[in-house]
Amino acid sequence: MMKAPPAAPPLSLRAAIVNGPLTPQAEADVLSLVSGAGGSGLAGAVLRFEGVVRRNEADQDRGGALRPLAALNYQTYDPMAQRELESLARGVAERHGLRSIAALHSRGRVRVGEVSFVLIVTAAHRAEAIAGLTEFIDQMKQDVPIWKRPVWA
Amino acid sequence: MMKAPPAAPPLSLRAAIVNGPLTPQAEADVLSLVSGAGGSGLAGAVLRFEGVVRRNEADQDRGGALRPLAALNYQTYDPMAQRELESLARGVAERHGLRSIAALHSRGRVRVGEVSFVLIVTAAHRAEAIAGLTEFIDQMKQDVPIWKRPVWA
Amino acid sequence: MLIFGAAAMNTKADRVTVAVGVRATVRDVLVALREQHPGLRFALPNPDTGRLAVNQAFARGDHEVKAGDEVALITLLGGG
Amino acid sequence: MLIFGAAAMNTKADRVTVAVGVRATVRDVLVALREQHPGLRFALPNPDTGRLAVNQAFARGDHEVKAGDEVALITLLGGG
Repeated sequence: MMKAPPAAPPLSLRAAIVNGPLTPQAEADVLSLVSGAGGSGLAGAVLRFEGVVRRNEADQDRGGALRPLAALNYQTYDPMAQRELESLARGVAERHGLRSIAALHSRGRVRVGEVSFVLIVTAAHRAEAIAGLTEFIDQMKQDVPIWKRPVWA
Repeated sequence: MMKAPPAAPPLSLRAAIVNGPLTPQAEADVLSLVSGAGGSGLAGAVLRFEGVVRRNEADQDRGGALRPLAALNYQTYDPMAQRELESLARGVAERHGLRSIAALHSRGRVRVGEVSFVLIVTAAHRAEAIAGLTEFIDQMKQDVPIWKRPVWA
Repeated sequence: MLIFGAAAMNTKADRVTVAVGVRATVRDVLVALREQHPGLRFALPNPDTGRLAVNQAFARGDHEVKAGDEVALITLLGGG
Repeated sequence: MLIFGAAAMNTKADRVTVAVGVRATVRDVLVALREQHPGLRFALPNPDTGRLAVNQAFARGDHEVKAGDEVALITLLGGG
């Protein structure tokens, strides 16, 4: 008789595009995943990246010179953007053996100092978490149809 | 007359060793730094690493076989551990041009699934944040006098 | 065809019309787009490196576009 | 000398006494520790790679230890 393989650990994937800046409340509405993943003792590493709208942005119409910003207006191609986020999360989780990925991205206006992107990955060890997070962000900027339009100050 | 250099951005460094597991409350008591750093729009990247006690640990007395754990008991050499954390934070922040580093580590018993280590770095861009976070953790495991003693389940 | 980001801002429109023959491929559409909409060339320096989504999925250069397909120009992205 | 971690657990003590001559260096102390406390050799396979903190700071091998100094054996660490 063959031995049954060990029960596959549950892989948790969440991806969402939400209107406006990402607040702790908006995040909590979408996720309950981090505390769960940590609390079980299966994930030894929880890594969270937050992208914040910076106060200056290169202005392509002025040769790329930095210019003060009031906000960014994120335009998303729906529902493709959501689907690409999900498929990216699945691919990165599999390639790096992660336990979970949650990705949230803003749609619409996000002011300077506000959060437009949150990525949380959990893994057994930090090396996988760091590699997975890095690949997710690099790949998102290639493949997830989201554009930013500057709102100058 | 020489031009005055641009005002140096305030570099925020925090390092603390606290008794028991790191809870959101314990963290909030020590830090108010992340929201501050984000809100200004100077830091575009906020990266947060959380180390969680895993449910299994290699038992050196049994040839390194994995063994179920109840908790880890962190022993710190005080006050050297605190000083080494601070000096590491300063060095990493300077080498990577970070805007802030906050590091919290537990002392004493932390049960499986609880958090024993939190590191938060902020930087203008994600590359510096990721590189700084990685170097901090690698170096901490070399140079900060903290030991863990397993409490087996 | 749907356009986004800087392409849409510069054109002051969120879609443009591109005339192509029957059995046109994604690559044919990109060449025609560049010819028929010079104002979009800044976003599409070379048709070979341009990307289209057809029916909300990235499509290869040899993919054949059919009547009624939703076609979108995926210029340089800015997420994160 | 202060000891920590697995060294302290195995020895069932948080300090050990090491006898050294006057003007002993950090390296002399590590050699003497290995000879006088065989139970600690597992934590100190080679005196050349062992580290001591003297008065709460890492000290180099040629650092001279004085009477009254707080000396600690910094074995393999486990933070994080």
